[in-house]
Amino acid sequence: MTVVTYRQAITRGIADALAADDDVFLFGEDVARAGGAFKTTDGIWERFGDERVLDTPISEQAIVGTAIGAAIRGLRPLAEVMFADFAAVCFDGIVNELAKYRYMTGGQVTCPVTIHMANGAGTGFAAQHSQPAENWFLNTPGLKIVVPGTAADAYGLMRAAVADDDPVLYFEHKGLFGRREELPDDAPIVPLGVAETVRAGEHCTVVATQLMRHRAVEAAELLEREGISVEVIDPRTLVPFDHDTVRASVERTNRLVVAQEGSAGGSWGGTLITALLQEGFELLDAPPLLVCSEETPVAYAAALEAAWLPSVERIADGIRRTVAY
Amino acid sequence: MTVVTYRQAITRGIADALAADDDVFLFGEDVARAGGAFKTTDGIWERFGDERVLDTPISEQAIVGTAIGAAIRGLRPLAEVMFADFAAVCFDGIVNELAKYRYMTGGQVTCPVTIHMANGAGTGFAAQHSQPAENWFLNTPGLKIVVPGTAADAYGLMRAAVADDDPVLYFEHKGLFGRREELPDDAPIVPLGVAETVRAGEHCTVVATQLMRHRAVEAAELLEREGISVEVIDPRTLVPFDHDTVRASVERTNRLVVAQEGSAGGSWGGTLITALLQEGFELLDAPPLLVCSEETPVAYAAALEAAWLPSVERIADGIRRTVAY
Amino acid sequence: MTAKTAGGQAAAATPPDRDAQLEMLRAMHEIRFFEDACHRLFATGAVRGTTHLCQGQEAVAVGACHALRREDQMTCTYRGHGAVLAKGAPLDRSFGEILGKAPGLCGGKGGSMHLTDVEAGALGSFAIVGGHLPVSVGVGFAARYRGTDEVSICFFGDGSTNIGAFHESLNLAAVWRLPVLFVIENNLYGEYSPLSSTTPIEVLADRAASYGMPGIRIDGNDVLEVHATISEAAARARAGEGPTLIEAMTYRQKGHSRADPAKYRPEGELEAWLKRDPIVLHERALAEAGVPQERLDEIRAAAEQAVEEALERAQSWPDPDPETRLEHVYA
Amino acid sequence: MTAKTAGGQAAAATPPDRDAQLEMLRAMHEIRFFEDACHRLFATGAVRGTTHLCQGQEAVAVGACHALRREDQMTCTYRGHGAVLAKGAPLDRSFGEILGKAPGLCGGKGGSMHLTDVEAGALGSFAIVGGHLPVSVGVGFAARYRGTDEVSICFFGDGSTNIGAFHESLNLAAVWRLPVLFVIENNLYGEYSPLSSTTPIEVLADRAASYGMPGIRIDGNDVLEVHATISEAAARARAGEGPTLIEAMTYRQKGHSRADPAKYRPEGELEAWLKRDPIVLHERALAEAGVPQERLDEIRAAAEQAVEEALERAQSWPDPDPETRLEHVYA
Ligand SMILES: Cc1ncc(C[n+]2csc(CCOP(=O)(O)OP(=O)(O)O)c2C)c(N)n1
Ligand SMILES: Cc1ncc(C[n+]2csc(CCOP(=O)(O)OP(=O)(O)O)c2C)c(N)n1
Ligand SMILES: [Mg+2]
Ligand SMILES: [Mg+2]
Repeated sequence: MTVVTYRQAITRGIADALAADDDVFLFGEDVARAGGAFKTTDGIWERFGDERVLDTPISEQAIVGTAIGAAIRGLRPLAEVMFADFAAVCFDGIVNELAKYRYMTGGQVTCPVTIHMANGAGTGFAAQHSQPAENWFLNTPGLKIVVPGTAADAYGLMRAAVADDDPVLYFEHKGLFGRREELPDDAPIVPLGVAETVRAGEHCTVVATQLMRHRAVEAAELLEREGISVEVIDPRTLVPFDHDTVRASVERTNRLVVAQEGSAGGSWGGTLITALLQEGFELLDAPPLLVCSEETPVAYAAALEAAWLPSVERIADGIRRTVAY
Repeated sequence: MTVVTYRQAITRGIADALAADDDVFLFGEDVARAGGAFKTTDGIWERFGDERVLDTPISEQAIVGTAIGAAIRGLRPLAEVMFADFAAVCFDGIVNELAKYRYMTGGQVTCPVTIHMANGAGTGFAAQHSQPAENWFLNTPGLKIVVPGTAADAYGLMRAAVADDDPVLYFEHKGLFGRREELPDDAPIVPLGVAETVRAGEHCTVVATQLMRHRAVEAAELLEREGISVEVIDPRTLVPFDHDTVRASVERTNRLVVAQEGSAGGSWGGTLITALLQEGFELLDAPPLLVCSEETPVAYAAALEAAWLPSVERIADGIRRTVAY
Repeated sequence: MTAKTAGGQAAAATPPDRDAQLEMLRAMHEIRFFEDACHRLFATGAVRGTTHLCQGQEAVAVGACHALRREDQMTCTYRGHGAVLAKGAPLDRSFGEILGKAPGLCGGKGGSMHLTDVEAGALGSFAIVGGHLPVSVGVGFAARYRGTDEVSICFFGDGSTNIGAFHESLNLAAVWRLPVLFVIENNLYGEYSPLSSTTPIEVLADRAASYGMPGIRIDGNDVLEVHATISEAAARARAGEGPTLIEAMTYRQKGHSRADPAKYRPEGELEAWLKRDPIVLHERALAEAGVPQERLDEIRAAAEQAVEEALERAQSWPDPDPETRLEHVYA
Repeated sequence: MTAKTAGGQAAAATPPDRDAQLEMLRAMHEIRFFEDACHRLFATGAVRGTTHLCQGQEAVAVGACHALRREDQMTCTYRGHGAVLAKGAPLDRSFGEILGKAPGLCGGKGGSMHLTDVEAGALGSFAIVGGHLPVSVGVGFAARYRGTDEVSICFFGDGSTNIGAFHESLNLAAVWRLPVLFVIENNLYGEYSPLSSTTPIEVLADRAASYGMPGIRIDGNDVLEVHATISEAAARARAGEGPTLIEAMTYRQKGHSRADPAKYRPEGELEAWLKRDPIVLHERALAEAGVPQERLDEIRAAAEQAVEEALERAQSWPDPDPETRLEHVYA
């Protein structure tokens, strides 16, 4: 058991994935010699060498396509797209080629590609470097999407992503890189599609990922002092989504709040609420609430950016209103 | 009053937009001499000439960027991206530049860009040419999104889109090109953000766009014979969304079904349901239902593709269950 | 017509022997008959969706694929029937896919634009212009990573050289010196637009200079010239000398897609190219080299029959079970 | 060091007079002091987010923008402070934006990577590599469409020449013969990677050949050479002769961004380039041309003072009202 940062957990996940399977290789812009723009691949090149760890030109379309081509020929590419916002530049490769290749060929190929990218706001990077880009991909069947919020999940989901036979988009949150946590030396693989119940509670179920997961826990602690008992669930994987865990929780609490970074339109929070309602309408004693960002891009100035991200107080307030309903 | 096809209504909208304002120009792949891959720009080049109607190379990134650059310098670019699926190739230009440019500059620029593109399944074009691509853009504030389902809306929304000072993504549905309809010679501009109540009813509100709008109407007619009275609303614009009309309807019917082409994840249907619930939970006497496509890409073979698109029967069935709830 | 614009000076490959040359004739005939049959199927509305045919361009796919090994890997476009067949996909299952039948190559999920036969090394047909170029780079990467001497070949059109993915793919393949052959089938048009209206230069092979790789323009209607060029480029690729850009000049004799009557052609253009029909040219060369006319006729007739029988077989096959629509989204 | 790889034979422009040369010196000093101040602000954590500085590259922005007119239009990258200032943005509001203040150029919404001053013709700084190249094409298009003789200039880095948007933009600008100047600031690195590790050719100006446009490599640390080259290219553009690709060789004296200590530099490289510091070179040239040292010192001191005062002013400004976050999403 050692204390590591979220960033180091990612690095360890990548290293262990490379060590576990010779078919895994890592590539992207400045991932090799420089150890990654966020230092998430620090030391990997030194350990695994030029053949398995490669710097690329600034060519995200080529990166994604190369991953696909290598994958269908038996390799397990682990590609880095530095900021998740840059997934826009290679969006075609991800949604039109990677996601559909297996289906269009009637199952002739598998695409065990992992693309990891840094996500999210709160660090002053402004509109083009701060988006919760996971929401761009929700309407594209064929992709799996993971959103680790802790060091253990960052590690365990990286291992699961690389070992998975389907394309996995792995979003790491920039605001969590420095978070420290204990991580056992033999940290487990975290299976895709299994939520974690972070905190048990009776009055309300709160579902949140990444930065919002931690704020939800803080909100829950705050509310505990007010006598409100909150269950916090981190789905960890958005596709496939662990509906069973959320549903089982709502069966007990009869209330659902989703705390989400990013605006409401086309989001995973809205998707979850809609899905839950299809079968679980009667479970709810109050309207399911989506606490999320306003419908604006992310601004640069600290105060503006801070207001965009749901705060602990806003989450707590949403829970209060839901419980009081 | 003449009878025109949906396709011809688009063409007329484009022609009138060009005639109304010299700052409007039309460009894209094969839009000029060839009159467009779908013939939606037939005769436009002959009428407005080389300077205002331009063929481009196969370079969607350049197309979108050129539209942005021309827009901030005072023009009103009307760009064609042939199949909406190709928006993936220029996704960065749309979501990172076009949508955010005004915001990032603190309002120094406006981007009156319209991008029109052919959308949707049902015509045997397979996975890479059939997507309901409007759902890719819902989580990107700064864009407006229109989805005409009739000739009158195709015309009127084209005019509104081009005249609007914000970026508008205009999706025309491939399955409707041949639909014939009366269109007055002085057909009105259809303002953005105003839904149409296609059909009044008492027992259930059905919201649907494009192909599904027509299927919803068929389902409503079918159910009328069973004594179920269905109100059908076509929002016509997804962003901004006319929540008032939907809400007012649900206030009377107390039931909501969304019939949607495309899978549930990150979709406009899920977004609508979630939004309605935030304030209108008590209005509902039954769970809001999302009738939509399964979580797969679009297959080629007729039977497989047909099963992907919600049928009249599936929509009717959803309404029946909702009303019977 | 060969003009080597850079590099391209590897040792001359041994030319294909007589049998191999006859085999190429057969292959071109099969593609021609296959495409003619598709034309009928779509023109009569027997099949929905769209199709993009390659009559007139057969020598590129056949010359190239016959210069390669079965274990070499190929990607191509929506106009890929010829390439997929040349690489070895069966006629009947190819028809079957276009007809949307269960035993079709992709079980009916792909259709005309996505013919794929991984067993034959036909890794996929892509319908997004430029979409497969980076994929072909990855295929080349995998070959080197795994220490095989497979070559990755990638067919695409002249118009596709203007899209961003073209640039990124050639650049990356060149930096990493990967065994990838980029083959432009320059048929003078991208859809309805002549190249000159979309592209500021004439010789697309010259774009190789931006990547420091050899760029060669050849007569794409001369199957032996294609064969020789690809053989050389493949040898260089296998030797670790990196990618090559090959521009094969050719002509599509039909419209861009099912709906296109190709009215934009200047007068006489089609006729001139029909005189340079790759099958006609190859037959003439074989006749001049002493192959008796009956032998040539036999090959043609056999090809026609094979195609007809394959089509009949495919038409008799069942549609896919609707339940299969839920398969193959995930592994 | 000028090497014209194609075209580029327009008439020689009149060189800037003494006053204009001194004005360029002042402008370079201001940028240098501005960037040094930014370095301090970020290094001490006084500002969040990140920043990309251009010390050592001032001659490109200044030589280019001073060869243009105020009504010419410019787009640039996240490393764009120099370009935006050279185009005429005020020092204080530029600082204000980086500090996230309400009177900042973008009201605090953009920050260091998005400095924009439309009034000055600084149309935008873009943080997605390649994102603004197609925008610059549209700006050139609008100039022609509206019948002005404005020129669109676009600055970007060496590494950016490997991204798809570069290819599409140059191609389209060339087909349409638009008045666009594409200026590569070749500072030898894209982030931490030397150009040779990502790019298979050495002279990036050679890529112009793919678009049939002139490509010119120049000494980007010689402000007068930059000025002369841009003047010529702009004259061609205004005359309807189309775009030009200019590769200005230069060097960034700091790391890639706030966090980068630039350890990847080979020994002696920085020192060699510091000797070719564009300000030092220009001062020397002016001194040799007879400008007294005191005059040069005065200019430097005045620039330093202007920057300091601007920073102080900007620091005194209020933060934006949080309510403004909801403005400017739509028109
Ligand atoms: C990204 C993208 N843009 C546009 C299209 C529509 N489209 C299909 S084929 C084609 C022309 C391609 O021309 P070329 O590369 O010369 O190939 P050819 O069809 O002549 O074989 C176009 C524009 C597409 N499929 N993908
Ligand atoms: C599409 C995209 N990919 C990657 C990045 C991350 N990135 C920011 S700057 C940079 C290097 C750019 O190098 P160059 O073009 O030479 O410009 P320089 O920074 O040297 O001025 C990279 C890779 C980005 N901003 N956008
Ligand atoms: Mg072509
Ligand atoms: Mg650089």
